Amino acid sequence: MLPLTAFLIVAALLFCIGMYAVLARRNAVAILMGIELMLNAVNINLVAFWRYLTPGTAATAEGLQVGMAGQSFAAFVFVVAAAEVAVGLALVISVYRNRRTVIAEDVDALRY
Amino acid sequence: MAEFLVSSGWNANLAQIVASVLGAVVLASFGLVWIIFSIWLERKFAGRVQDRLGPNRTGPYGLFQTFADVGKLLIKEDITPEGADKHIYNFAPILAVAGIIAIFAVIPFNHVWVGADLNVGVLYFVAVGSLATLAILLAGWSSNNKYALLGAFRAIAALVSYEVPMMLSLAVPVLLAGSMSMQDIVKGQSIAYIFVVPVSALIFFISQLAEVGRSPFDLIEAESEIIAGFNIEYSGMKFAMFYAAEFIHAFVICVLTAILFLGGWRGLGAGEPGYELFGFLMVMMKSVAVYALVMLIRNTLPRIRIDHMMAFNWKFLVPLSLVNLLVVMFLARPFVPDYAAAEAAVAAGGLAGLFGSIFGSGFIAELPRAVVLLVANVIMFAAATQLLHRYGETQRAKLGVKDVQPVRATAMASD
Amino acid sequence: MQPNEWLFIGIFLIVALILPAVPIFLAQLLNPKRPSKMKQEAYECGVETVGDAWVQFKVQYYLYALVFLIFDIEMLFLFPWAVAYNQLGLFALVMMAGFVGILGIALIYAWRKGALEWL
Amino acid sequence: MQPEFGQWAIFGLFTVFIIGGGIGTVSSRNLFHSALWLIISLFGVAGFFVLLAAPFLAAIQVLVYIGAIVILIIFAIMLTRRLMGLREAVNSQWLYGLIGALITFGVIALGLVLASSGNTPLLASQPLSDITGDSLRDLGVALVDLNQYVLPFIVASVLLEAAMVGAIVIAREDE
Repeated sequence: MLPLTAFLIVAALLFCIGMYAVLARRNAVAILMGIELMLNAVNINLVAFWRYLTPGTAATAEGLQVGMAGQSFAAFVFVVAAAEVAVGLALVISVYRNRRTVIAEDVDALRY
Repeated sequence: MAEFLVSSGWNANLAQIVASVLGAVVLASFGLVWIIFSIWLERKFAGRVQDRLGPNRTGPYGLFQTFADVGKLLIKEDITPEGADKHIYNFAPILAVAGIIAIFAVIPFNHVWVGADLNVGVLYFVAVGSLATLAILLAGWSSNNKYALLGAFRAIAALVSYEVPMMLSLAVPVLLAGSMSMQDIVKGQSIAYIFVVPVSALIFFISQLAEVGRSPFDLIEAESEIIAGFNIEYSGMKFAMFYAAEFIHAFVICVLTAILFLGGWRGLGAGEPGYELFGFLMVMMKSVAVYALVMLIRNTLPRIRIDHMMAFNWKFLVPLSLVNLLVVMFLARPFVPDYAAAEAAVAAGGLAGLFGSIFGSGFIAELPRAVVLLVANVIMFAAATQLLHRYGETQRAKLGVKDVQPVRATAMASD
Repeated sequence: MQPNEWLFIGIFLIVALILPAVPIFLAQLLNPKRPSKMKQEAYECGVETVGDAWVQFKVQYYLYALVFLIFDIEMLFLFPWAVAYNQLGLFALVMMAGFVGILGIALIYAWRKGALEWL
Repeated sequence: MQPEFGQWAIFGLFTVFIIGGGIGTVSSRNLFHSALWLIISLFGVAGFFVLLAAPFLAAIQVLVYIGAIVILIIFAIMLTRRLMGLREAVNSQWLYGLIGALITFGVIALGLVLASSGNTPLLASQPLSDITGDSLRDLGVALVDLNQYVLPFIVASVLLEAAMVGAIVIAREDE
């Protein structure tokens, strides 16, 4: 079986790539894509920890039951990612319509 | 297969891989070879519907027409438009076909012939189907053509919309069988689900028809409106690949309908151990029957407008499938079939024993649930059609059309 | 997990990608290649192309994809729930009905706001 | 052929997908290409989920991310396209960003390596438990179980509704 560390290192690398995109890209859509990468890295971690560190199986009436914390958390991360990207892109479209720009640092006024 | 290789001295893992590769090639080729036949079938059928003969020159009954077409396509010049994104442009038709063929991997042809009986089989084919959607997007974007891009966008908007009622109605057989594995869904159908939840089956069929882009939803290739759509810049074999993808997809939806709602390989004793081939024939017969329906619809119904198509989806199919899901959800729970009890009842004899010996104990176990759900479905169906009828009348009144009687078969006959 | 089944899926995906590439490759070998400037222009029914292919799209496309995304996420909860259906009690049923109901309300809102109209 | 080797090979393949796709995403000037690289990266993550015995999440990953989120992103790219010529893709602080990201990775990687080496490693190299039951069914039960995740589940549905309503209000044209 593969060691847990291998998965975690790949996830860390993916997280940092996403972080670079968030810090360095100018286009707001590209920044959102970076955030998606970061959320995916989180998901890898959650599922990897679930697979390796789930504390055993509990015998219940229906048979063996595996703790579902990791997978459930990953599911909620999916929800958050979807909500974030839906609203984020709507904001980008709205800003584009009003200001004719999608460059994140051009949108620096608190009001317009 | 793998056992045979191991017994002849191969490494177990290597044997496993070789067996998988061979199985994959056979299964995938089956899909591709089937197109050749289905294109011929489709043309013959269209010919009959339109009072023509269809292809009849090459070979007996024109059977070799498709081979001639393939030969022609092979020597067609393949034009890549200027400014196209070459790699993506070349990759899109491959992905279009691959995304559809990949569905074959989870289709159970009988109780042993299945590529991979995944425990997420149902989701797998929806997910893989979304790769085909992606192929349309790639083709439209990489062609560097306004019409291609426009066509791709409206195609995707339509495909994506119809995926919603498709998945909502798909949840119903999953819920009844208590599993997402295709094999388990077939095994749960002692009574085919079309007799249990006909509304779900109908929604699934309609939305799958839209996914394929078959008439009356063939706006993806609306020649008269947007000069073909996303594949406008494609020519030669690459264009043929999009076409092939459509044909396989049209057949795949029939197979899926047959498996999820018509009982798959079950029926008439098929699928019992020892009758594997009969089970396979059963799936194919059911699929071809559905395919005949698809062809009939294609050749008789006119294309509907895109705004009507979207409105039909979002304002009728999606609410209906939500209501359908809620109804099934609450009605099915008290009647979860108890197979063990039914078997005991059949063994005990009496009336249950009599019916059980005719239809099998699974039938007895599923009967109460089937009756309840069928009644609910009939009521829902009646209400939905009544709603549509009312809507049609108000729309006609709005347009000022007064005395339009629906065209009836009897009126046609009396002319 | 059934590792062998997923191995098969992986192999099958690769085969599914290779198979359609074969006829395209064959056609590449056999077909004539006489490119010309006229031939490679974007096809717009014979009219000269104006501007590049990037036309401005309506926001309507985005709204459809948005509603689809929300319903797609619903499947994430609906399918495991459907698999476990036979073991669930009334409470779980009511919870899922509430979930579906809330999304139904969202759909009605989108309908009222005209997000579902094709303009 | 050893099974160990096979696993590492598959792991390596998906790692190449994830990391290559990620680098492509952040480095492409053309946003459409960025989105396509993102698809490759997300596909690799789906492969990881299969390796980690969570095939349901893998299917959902393909369905939701590739089938919906990326399509949403591409639609947004098309909608906001007119003024994005081939200007610089990165801002003036990209170097700081790069250094920051590299340092973060260095720290995490160092921590992971330290945690997994030594006599009593914190991070196990073997799974504690084999997945024997149907983890999918357990997930379905867990999500609507009063003692487990029913509250987040309902909150998630409210969040989704809020996101949908908000996005429609923000993105609609005639305001």
